[in-house]
Amino acid sequence: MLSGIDLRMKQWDWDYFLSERRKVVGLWPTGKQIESPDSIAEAIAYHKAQPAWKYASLRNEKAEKEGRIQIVPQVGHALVEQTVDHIKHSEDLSPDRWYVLTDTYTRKSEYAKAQDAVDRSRAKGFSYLNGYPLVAHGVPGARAVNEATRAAIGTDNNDEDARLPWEFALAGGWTWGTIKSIEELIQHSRDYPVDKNIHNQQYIDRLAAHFTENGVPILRRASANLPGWDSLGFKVTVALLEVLLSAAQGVKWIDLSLGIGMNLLQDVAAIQVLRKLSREYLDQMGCNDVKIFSWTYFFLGDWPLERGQMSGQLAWNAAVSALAGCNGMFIKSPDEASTTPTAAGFREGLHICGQIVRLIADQRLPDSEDLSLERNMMELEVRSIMKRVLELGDGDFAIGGARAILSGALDTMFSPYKFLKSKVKVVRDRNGALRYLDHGLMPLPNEVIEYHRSRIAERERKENTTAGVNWIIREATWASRSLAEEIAARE
Amino acid sequence: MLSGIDLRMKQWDWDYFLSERRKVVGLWPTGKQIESPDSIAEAIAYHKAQPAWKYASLRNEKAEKEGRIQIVPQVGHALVEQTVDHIKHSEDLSPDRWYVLTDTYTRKSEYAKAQDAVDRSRAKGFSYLNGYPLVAHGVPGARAVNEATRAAIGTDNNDEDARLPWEFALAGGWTWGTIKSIEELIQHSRDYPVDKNIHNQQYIDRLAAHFTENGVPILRRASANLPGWDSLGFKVTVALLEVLLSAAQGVKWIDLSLGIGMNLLQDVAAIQVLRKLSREYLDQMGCNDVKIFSWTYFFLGDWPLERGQMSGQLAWNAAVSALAGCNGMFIKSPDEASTTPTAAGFREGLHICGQIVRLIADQRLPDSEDLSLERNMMELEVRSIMKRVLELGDGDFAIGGARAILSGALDTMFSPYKFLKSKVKVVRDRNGALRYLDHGLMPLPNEVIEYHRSRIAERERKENTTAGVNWIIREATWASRSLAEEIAARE
Amino acid sequence: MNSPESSMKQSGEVAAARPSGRQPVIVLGTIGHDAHIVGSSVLRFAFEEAGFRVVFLGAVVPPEEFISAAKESAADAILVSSMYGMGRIDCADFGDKCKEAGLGHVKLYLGGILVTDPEHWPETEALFKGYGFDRVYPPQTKAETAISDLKKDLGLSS
Amino acid sequence: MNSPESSMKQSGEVAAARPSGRQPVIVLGTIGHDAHIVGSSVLRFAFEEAGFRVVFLGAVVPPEEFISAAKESAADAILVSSMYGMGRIDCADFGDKCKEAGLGHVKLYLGGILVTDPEHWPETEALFKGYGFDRVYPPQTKAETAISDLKKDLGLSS
Ligand code: B12
Ligand code: B12
Repeated sequence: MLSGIDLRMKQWDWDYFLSERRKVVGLWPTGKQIESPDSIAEAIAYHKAQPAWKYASLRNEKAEKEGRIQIVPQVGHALVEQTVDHIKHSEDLSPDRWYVLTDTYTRKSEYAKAQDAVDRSRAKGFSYLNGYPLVAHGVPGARAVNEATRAAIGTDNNDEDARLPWEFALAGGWTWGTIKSIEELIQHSRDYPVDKNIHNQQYIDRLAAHFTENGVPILRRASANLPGWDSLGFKVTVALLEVLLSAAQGVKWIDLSLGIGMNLLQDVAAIQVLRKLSREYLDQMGCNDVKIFSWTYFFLGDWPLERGQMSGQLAWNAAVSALAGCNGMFIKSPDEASTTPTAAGFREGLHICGQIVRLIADQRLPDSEDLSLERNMMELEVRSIMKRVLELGDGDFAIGGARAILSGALDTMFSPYKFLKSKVKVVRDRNGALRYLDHGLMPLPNEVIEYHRSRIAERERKENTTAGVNWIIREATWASRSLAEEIAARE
Repeated sequence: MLSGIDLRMKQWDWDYFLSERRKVVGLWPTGKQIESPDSIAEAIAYHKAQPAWKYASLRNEKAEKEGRIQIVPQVGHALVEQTVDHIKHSEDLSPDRWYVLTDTYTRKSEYAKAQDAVDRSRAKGFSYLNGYPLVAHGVPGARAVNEATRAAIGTDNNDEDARLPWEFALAGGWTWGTIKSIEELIQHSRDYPVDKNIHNQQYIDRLAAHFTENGVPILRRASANLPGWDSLGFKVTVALLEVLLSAAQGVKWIDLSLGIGMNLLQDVAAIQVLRKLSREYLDQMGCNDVKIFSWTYFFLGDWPLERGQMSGQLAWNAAVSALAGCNGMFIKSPDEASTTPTAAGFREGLHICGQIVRLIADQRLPDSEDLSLERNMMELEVRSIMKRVLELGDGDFAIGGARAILSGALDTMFSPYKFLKSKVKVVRDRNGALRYLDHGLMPLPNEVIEYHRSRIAERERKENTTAGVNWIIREATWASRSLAEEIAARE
Repeated sequence: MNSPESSMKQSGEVAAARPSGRQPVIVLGTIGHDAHIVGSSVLRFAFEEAGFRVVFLGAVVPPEEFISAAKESAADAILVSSMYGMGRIDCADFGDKCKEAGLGHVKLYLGGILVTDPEHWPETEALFKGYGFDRVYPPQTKAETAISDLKKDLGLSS
Repeated sequence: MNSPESSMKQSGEVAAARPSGRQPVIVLGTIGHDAHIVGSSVLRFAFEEAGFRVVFLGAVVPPEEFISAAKESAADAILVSSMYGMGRIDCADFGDKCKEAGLGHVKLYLGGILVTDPEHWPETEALFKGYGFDRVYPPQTKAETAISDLKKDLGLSS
């Protein structure tokens, strides 16, 4: 659905931003803390007083120079104290950043409900929320979380309208956060207008760019946090579009992060293609000064309940990330399949992944024919979709992106979004790489379609079955099934 | 040291074997159970009544056909019941084999002390021994262990004289076990004669071959269970020699197992080189009918105490094994750094490694220039040492192998064996691959020496230090150091 | 397995009515703001295969929509999925709402990842049973379990 | 770090005597049938660097050899490593043997992986202290810890 607002991929006027901002800070009473026109300058001053290691952007640059791989755990509970305790529990393991997830009410702009859940959490002594209510706790809360650690704090609040939470994040000294201009609705929404969502993200980009212009290098993370069953080429395209949209607002530091699919070669290919094409498209836009970094986000699919299996899966995600030579990884914890992650859980996650990083160190997956074939196919795929997006947008990626989502040029299997075609079907091949069984209306070159088909056919021959929805359903629990039960069923 | 016995790489006369056997069964009272000349035929009959899945050899063949990677945990406590309980605890996870470690007294032929410790263990209710006393519990014990599981049971008893324990293993229906004709003294001995040790292993090979000739396909595992800090080329050479010595006695089923060094490329190269050269040398010997399988043995170096780090390291070892496409892996447990593995520990190890195998499935490290360079260098190294061994043995690998150990043609860093030169120094390069800093008296081609040097030089440049004993000492605890302490020291 | 050609998120075609008796009907979806649609999709296919008619509401479904869909379809059961941890709030009065809407006879099943903090399962189960659910399932319950329970509860098997 | 050119398993060269006072001497090795030599090798280099004279016996060392080496070298301390789990048996009368040999004044340290079954550390420590060791260390104790303890025990630092 489109709301029909005027959407273009060009930098907002600062005055337009400020006029929008006046509406945003009025969305909830804590907005008063930042409603004065001076509040932005005050926030910039707070940032400037922070040491270099509080900046995710500068950490990226330093780690890249040192060839060190960064590790980022996640956190987010209803109360500031709970969130701070969780962070402190792993401070000695020195994660590079903390990734603060906000709760669902804050994500859905239901700030009153979030406040109510905070009150109940305080009364009951546990967390009623699945994340940190950034708006409810306002600037003091955000600063308290920020000052609890040497790590760079960032936010993942990115549902339909994440403008107010982002105001608090930046006012609180947080130096980075996620972009979800294209993917957001596909992930979390039922019927929000897609142009409005992109517009909301432009607001955040513009704000981040303003900080950056004023000497505070804010980093935006193009996430492609899409489900682990999605095609990698699709994810790369989504991330690439998000990179361009942010850069157009003046954002200068961007993480290219990619949700792992768990086939080593395909994941490495995707990371390489995303980096190559991001650089190319950015340069073409004249954004040679935008700095990009490669990151992974651990598999967003089914995780096993059994702790040993879980450890194995965490380690494999870390190994793929390290062998890909990325700058960092957003990890998960052994609690992934059962609860909102605990402090102890993330400590264990940091140990598992930290050991993998230590052991792999400078080892990289060497280039090979197989890898280059995978990369070439994905590059063809992404270029072809990007071309269609541009056509759909009459030369503009913003409105083109919006229309691509609605027309099926960008499409995927599992989504709550009513206006997505959801005609695509993706299955795993015999190596676990993700392949289009049905590419729906996505404009893929024939060569790519054939390539995917041939890989599916290999598995069909090996297993002597026919690919279909039954594969998809089975693969939905492929990684999480209990090994013991699987063995019992086999025997 | 040499005892001067007549040692040749040719198959023993069965009569000679039987004359030796009369001495062996007299080494300890339980030997009475098998002293009758009919006992071998009776054991063969017991074996023949077993289903195919009790044979490690046939499991290998089946798994290779199915492209399935086997997983083998370890076990061994003072009492039969303890050992059986441990095995049963993971029966639902269906390991392919169990690897039964015997205790040190049994390994050292101190059967009286082993019996005493069994009595004390029974009295106190825990295990006084670091393994299963195969001789003390005799045939009934071995059969009870064997019948407790669907897995194929095998033994790792291989110290200086493992002849009597092996008699019980085979009489008990165990279908496989380790060869350590070359490496044994380097690993565990202070001053045993090297020719006698090889002679003892020939006894075992001859016995296994006899079973095989009579329709019971016993599998021998060429282990190269050498420390994780050793050169991979050295390990490959040791394993290759052991393969040839066993084949010469008539053994037909052999695992080529290799202790992982934890650099993916180097480990994969080593596995490939070992397989290629084993086939080549076996065929040259006319042993085209000897079947070989590739296996890994998890890193025999320092393991971390911290459980998360431990899980990560287990997973990485499993990942290397799976990416190498080997037929199976001998795993470790999260207890590795702290105690004799517990039943719960190995259950967790099976889960961690089983999940890795599931996720990696058919994924393999593709061939590449880097991999082929590593492989070529290693092949040059192994061929060159093998040539020297043959020269030293005047055309015979048995006596040549013995002399190679004494003359420094086969040499390594850390060994209790007094007569080993121990002039070699091995360090890790910047990728964690193992490189000769000093190759001592080993006959390496110049090209290989230069290759190793250049890789060391890369790390020297990167770290701005000079390679030396200080590197070796630091690397002795490289993998096991606490991440938290390491970070504290860095900051 | 029947493999509907429809998209993965809309309701599938009605499976052929079973020879004897009325085909049992379930309403299925993920409640509240919860966007997790994969688990419910798995359930949907499994229930269809087991002979149920499934009214699949997808994800991000307000409680009211479950109720109206159940009324319209004369459903035998409502299966609610809650994955994102806010079930404690989303489901608090679901049973009452159903009763008010005259759906007291409809079986109410709930599954997913119901709470945010690690909790002893019997406590979680009791909490949600208190909210009016007939059966409450821990994380990663298999579709088969719910199918066999529902057949029992509807008197379709013993 | 001094890097002896000797092989990794034989005893290193005597480090230059410290300017003031007699250079402290330790005897070091892995006891019984225990073949694990890496840990003791690490200790050896660290103690040499810290200014000790180290009589390094390697691995697979009978208790008697520790004692005779300590006598010969007039050692200040004997450091025993036991990794393979048989320490309970190998070390049972080590303290007594040392006393009998007139080495009652020599500090006895023990470290490694002392028991086969998981055990509460204080129990393990008490067990081996009962066997006559002055200090008993849990798995993966760092050389620095033992060096600083020994300096204290020998009155070389406070
Ligand atoms: C994939 C995923 C996502 C995807 C969803 C994509 C999509 N289109 O569905 C995306 C990225 C969008 C996402 C977003 C979020 N997620 Co999420 N997500 C997951 C993940 C990794 C897998 C879920 C999944 O699909 N599993 C595969 C399916 C087949 O299994 P299943 O859902 O468990 O369903 C099976 C059974 O449980 C059962 N079942 C399910 N429901 C019911 C109901 C009944 C009646 C019965 C009988 C059975 C039953 O049937 C299925 C078949 O066996 C889980 C963690 C995990 N479990 O591994 C987290 C997880 C569910 N997510 C979580 C959270 C917090 C979020 C976010 C708030 C934050 C974020 N991470 O961005 C947002 C929330 C969005 C929103 N508004 O809901 C948390 C919830 C924590 C909690 N309960 O306290 C989890 C547990 C991760 C974690 N530990 O932090 N997520
Ligand atoms: C490498 C290794 C081997 C190699 C040894 C090679 C060699 N030349 O030394 C080989 C393959 C030969 C081997 C053989 C065996 N091993 Co082994 N081995 C290991 C392993 C994996 C690493 C040990 C090591 O070298 N670590 C690195 C060094 C630097 O660390 P460290 O030894 O812990 O020493 C440090 C500290 O502990 C401390 N320290 C040590 N001693 C002392 C003493 C004092 C006074 C002080 C202050 C400090 C101190 O100083 C060091 C520096 O910090 C361990 C498991 C682990 N820990 O990860 C198993 C382990 C020690 N082995 C074990 C066993 C059972 C065996 C075998 C019986 C069976 C087998 N696996 O084949 C044989 C026994 C042989 C024999 N007769 O002793 C068990 C012992 C179980 C127990 N205690 O109950 C272990 C724990 C593995 C396990 N969990 O099963 N092993």
